[in-house]
Amino acid sequence: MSTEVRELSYSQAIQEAMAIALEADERVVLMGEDIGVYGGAFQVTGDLIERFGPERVMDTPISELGGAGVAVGAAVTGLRPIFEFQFSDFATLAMEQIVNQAAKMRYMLGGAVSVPVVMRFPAGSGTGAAAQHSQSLEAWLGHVPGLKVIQPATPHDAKGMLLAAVADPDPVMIFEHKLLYKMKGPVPEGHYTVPIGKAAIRRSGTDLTIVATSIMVHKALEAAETLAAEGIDVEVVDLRSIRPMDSATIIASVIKTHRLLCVYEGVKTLGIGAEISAMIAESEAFDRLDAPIVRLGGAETPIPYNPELEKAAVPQVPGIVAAARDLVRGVR
Amino acid sequence: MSTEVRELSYSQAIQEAMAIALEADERVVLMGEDIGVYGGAFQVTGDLIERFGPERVMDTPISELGGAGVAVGAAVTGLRPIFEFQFSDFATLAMEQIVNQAAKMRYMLGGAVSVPVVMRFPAGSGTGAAAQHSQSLEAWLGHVPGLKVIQPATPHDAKGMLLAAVADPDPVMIFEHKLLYKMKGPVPEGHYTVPIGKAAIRRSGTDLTIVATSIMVHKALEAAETLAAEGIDVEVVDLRSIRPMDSATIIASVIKTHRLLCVYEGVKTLGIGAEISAMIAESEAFDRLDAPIVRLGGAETPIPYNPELEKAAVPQVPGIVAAARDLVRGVR
Amino acid sequence: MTAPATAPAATDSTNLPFLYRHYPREELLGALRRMHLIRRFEEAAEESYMRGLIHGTMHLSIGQEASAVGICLPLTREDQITSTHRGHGHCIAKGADVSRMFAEFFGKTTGYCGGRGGSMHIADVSTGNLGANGIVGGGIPIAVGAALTAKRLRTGKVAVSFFGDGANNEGAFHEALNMASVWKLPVVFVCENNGYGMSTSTERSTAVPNIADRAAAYAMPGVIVDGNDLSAVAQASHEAVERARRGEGPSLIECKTYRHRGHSKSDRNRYRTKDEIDDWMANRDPIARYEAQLSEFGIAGAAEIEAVRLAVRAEIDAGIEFAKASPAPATADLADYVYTEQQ
Amino acid sequence: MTAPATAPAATDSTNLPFLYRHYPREELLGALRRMHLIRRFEEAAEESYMRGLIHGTMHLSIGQEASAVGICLPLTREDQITSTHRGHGHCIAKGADVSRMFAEFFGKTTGYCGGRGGSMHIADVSTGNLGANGIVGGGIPIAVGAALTAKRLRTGKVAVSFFGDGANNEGAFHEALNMASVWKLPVVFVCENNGYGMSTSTERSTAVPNIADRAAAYAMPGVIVDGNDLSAVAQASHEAVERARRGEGPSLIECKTYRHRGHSKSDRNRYRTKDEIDDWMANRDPIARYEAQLSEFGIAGAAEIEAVRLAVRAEIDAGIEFAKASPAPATADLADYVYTEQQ
Ligand SMILES: Cc1ncc(C[n+]2csc(CCOP(=O)(O)OP(=O)(O)O)c2C)c(N)n1
Ligand SMILES: Cc1ncc(C[n+]2csc(CCOP(=O)(O)OP(=O)(O)O)c2C)c(N)n1
Ligand SMILES: [Mg+2]
Ligand SMILES: [Mg+2]
Repeated sequence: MSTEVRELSYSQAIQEAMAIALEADERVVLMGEDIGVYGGAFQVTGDLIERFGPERVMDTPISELGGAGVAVGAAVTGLRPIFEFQFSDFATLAMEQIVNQAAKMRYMLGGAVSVPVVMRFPAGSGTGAAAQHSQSLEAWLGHVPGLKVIQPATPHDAKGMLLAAVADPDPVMIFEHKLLYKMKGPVPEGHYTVPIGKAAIRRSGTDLTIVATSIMVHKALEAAETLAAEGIDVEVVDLRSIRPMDSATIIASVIKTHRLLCVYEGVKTLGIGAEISAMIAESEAFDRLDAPIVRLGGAETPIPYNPELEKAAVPQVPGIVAAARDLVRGVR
Repeated sequence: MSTEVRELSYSQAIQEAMAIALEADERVVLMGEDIGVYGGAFQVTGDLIERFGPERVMDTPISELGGAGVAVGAAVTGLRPIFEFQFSDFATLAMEQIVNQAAKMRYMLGGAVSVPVVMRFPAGSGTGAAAQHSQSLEAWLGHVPGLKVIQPATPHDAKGMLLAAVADPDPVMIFEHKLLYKMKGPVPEGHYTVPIGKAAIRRSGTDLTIVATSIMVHKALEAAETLAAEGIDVEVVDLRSIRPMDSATIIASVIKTHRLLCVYEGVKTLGIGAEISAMIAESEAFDRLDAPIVRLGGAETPIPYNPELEKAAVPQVPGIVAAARDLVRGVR
Repeated sequence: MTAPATAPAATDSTNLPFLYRHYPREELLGALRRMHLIRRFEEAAEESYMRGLIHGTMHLSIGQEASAVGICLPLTREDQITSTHRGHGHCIAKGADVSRMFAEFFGKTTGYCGGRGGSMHIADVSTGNLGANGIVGGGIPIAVGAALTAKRLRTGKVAVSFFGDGANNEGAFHEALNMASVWKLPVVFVCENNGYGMSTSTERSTAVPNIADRAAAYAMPGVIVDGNDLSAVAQASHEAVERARRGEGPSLIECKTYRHRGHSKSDRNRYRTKDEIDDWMANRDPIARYEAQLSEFGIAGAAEIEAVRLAVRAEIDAGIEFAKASPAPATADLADYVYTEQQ
Repeated sequence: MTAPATAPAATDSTNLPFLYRHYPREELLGALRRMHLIRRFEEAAEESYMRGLIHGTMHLSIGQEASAVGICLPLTREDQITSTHRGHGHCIAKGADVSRMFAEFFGKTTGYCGGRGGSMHIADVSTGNLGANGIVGGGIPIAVGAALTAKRLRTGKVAVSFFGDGANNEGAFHEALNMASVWKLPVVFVCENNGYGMSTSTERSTAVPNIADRAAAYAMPGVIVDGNDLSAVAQASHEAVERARRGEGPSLIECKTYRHRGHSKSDRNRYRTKDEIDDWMANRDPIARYEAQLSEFGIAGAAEIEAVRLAVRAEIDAGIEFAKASPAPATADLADYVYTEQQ
């Protein structure tokens, strides 16, 4: 199909998904700080306000807790808000509404309501914005039953998963790595969905499984090319969905390769890789492991401002190559 | 020593620690909602206001974010505040100050300040207070570099670790399980500290290591008695400190027993047990494992109100016994 | 309180307080019934708690019934409220069935929340109650969201958010009231000021003497009413609800009231005097005051009031029986309702 | 702007604005120097950014210098401030050394934060600046905490919290101002109202026309000043700081001002007109206004002002050289400063 080859950036893909949702359903509204005429801090909403007006593309005051709460209340009563945090770090102000209200309301009320809210969290480091604008807090929300938590890694998935999120009756949290916004990739036109809860095998291989999230998928694929040249055949799994997690795909891959490396940007301790590792260590894949499970995660530090330190604080391609090589060659 | 046999409840032990700290250092102040004449929602501050007055034992308005921020600002400028969240669930309102400010301020300022604040979080289920008053969110804070995060399981440790926390120049977060408050145990008189960052072996054994946190330590010890009667010899490790985590003690135990079961009340996915499991799976203990690493954590649900459901939502002794038995007997 | 033997005719209705001018007799008696139902419901819940039929904790609104009932009087069933930890009264005032409330407190499947929520999450979405809330101030932004839906989808609904004096110091209060005002949303903020947030008096917690003094900071009307005077509350609510329905934006109503009981089941009552409590109970009880007015204005005499009391008592007893007889959820169903079943 | 050839003698000093009555000539020139230093620092930082010497983003306060300098005039070195993402001016006004600020922006070990913080966390604790803040409103409760320390330890210090108009809609603002008032703490809240929170005008974000209108909700004085008039700002600050030092509690000062540049390096300036910007730049520039006053009141003529400018330029150039020559941190030191070294 000719439409398959069209390329969009990750942010354009999200914008297109939002436009489709706004067009299709008058209940959909966008909310967030400076998403109107400014177009969003990362220009993801762009000019949508011109097409849909300020009643559908709502600038909120700088009130993350209240704004998230308004989105939750609106979702419970009939709207389908897509709420943008300007940076995921500011969600620290709104955890109450996300975790105590959105995630639990259906349960606490015995099924009497659903909370179809979508929240978008621009996340991650690499922009030189230092410790309070660079965090990767997806593990927190992944720990919370009642939420669905996703991390699309490609423009294709960003669009399809956002459209799946809008259609989902439950609260869906989308972590978008800021460095992906400009990345281009093929994006089909029109409406389509990519299911929440399914991982994707981005490269198949036999020697080692790398499960990576978000931007780390691309770094892992780059590392896999280097490793291929050394004769190491890596399978790269794009996790895509943290809650629910597609254990079956990961287990099957590890049963095939006998080795697992988890690569993620969030702080290593208690990050996504901890869960993947633990899930495998209690699964039927455990007996098939030929090597320890290794995690490459963010450093145990806040994200520093200095660009060299900043790079050193999260996994990079050479580190992935080295860790994979050691794992396959049996170096401890 | 005769003082060693004196028994106090967990909450009395904390209160005694606070009294010692208030007595010893005029910079120490207590802050929190209803910690004055009310004595705290769980009567932990009790009558301290009568001894130290309302300037040292400060009732705050119901303003968790602002209150935590005031404590952080006070700590940076010379006080040593001990801030009580009435329930740990309300910390969702204050994550901004805890995570963006307290945890990162020293780093962001290149070491120019320290933030000697102590925060106390009454946590956990079992009181029939339902989903918004029963969470175990310690994994969130354990994921945050710059914080120290502890979970004392006994009155002795509650006092000694709180005194260590007050002396610590960095922010220390203390998770106290509400069901422990009434539990009694030996508590030495006077000032002593229990170091932050050290696990404790509560029972030594050869067949299986159970690493448990907080109230689960006691359930694990109870399970160990049952298992002993069946000829299964369990080693019980009380984690005590989440960040920093005492990997060495856990690794040594697993190298000895070849099997690991993690028991914790927080939601299983991305909870404390995920980190313990993953840490072992990438350690030198990996090759010594004779069985998969099993986690018993909280259910993937909010905490329900109904008491039977509430019990079913977190690990209980029979479940621990069964999981341990299966692990040792090799049942999958 | 004794009513005159024969109720005097309300000759000049223009001199009567708002309530009596505005509502027909059966609605006035309905309001009386709901006030008694709240009172008796909470007394019965307290007894059940003492007898071990209910676990956890609960926050009783005994003494605050006029506020819940008066505010809800001008609301339709479609209008929506968000409530608080002290939310039994709001739930009943909005029209919930006490049987299903008891069932919830008893942790049964027939409860409004299937036994998952309990007292602190009591709700009846079918009568517009989006739920009590365990988080002080947590419901305020949610009500603003409900008002946003009403405005965007032009449903004509009004949202009402109940909260306490303590809640007014939460950031959520500030952020929500500001947004509601900037967006001119159809929402009414109702502060039930019972003088204390748990043990902390408003004087020790709040920089201004009245919560309504803060309305000006959000450019909305702020009115203070005697929260134990049903008519005064109903009038303030009527005006605020009409304003909201006309599209003129939010209002803040402060109902000055008092809780007779402790904050929750664990209160040693150290922060207020017995005299203060006794005074409110003896001289400002909202039900006694309303009954006196009903008599005075010739709407209901002692016999009719007694009939309401008896009917309420029967309704409560039947509710408890229903709750007792209902099944508890199976532990196998623990994970129900975490997510919406998808097709 | 041209100064009169001979500066007229300030004959009747009682008719002069506050600033000129209150501060000796060298302090007035010091204030001029600091305003120029801020302006030139930010221009140079902008140039360095364009030339790739600085990465990340930055928020320039060009046009707001009178607010930073005027507020800090009555403060001692020991008094403490918390600042914002737009914090370079506050840092310089409080006494920081521009060399170490540039070094920080260049990510060097000699920077105030050892290269870990950058523009958004610029701080100089030694001169009482507890730091810029990447979180809008994040510094407000921290300043209240500093004031609590001052009160409890009786240090006599005053805390000042700078924040923007956008920040006033954060819950942190509400909670912090309320606590400061209830506890009568020595803190001054300074809202630098430049008309916009990023792209959102105060009119679209804030229910009241002036931020100071909210002071009443916290029972504290709220004053509005022309934030581009150094004397007016200094006077308001003087009064609030003295009040705080006397133990009478907090105040809120709203400085009406304007930023000449975009919000940050990524601003397309779609939300305000070129006319509006030009008007503020041409007619209300705080430095030009101050220089005109200095001339008018005979404090400094064109030559003296030019000397200040030149000295500032040299200081900036030297600062950049220092920063360039300084070493970058080693990646091996990534984890320094996460925790305090323990004995
Ligand atoms: C965010 C939050 N903080 C604290 C509490 C604990 N708490 C429950 S009710 C209450 C007092 C609330 O006071 P008020 O708003 O005046 O309501 P009232 O209880 O008087 O009806 C407190 C502190 C809570 N549930 N949520
Ligand atoms: C909690 C939080 N929300 C949003 C942002 C993003 N942000 C940075 S500055 C800014 C505008 C702040 O406006 P104002 O307080 O008026 O300060 P100004 O930029 O005008 O100086 C926004 C929205 C942030 N840094 N922190
Ligand atoms: Mg109250
Ligand atoms: Mg501004």
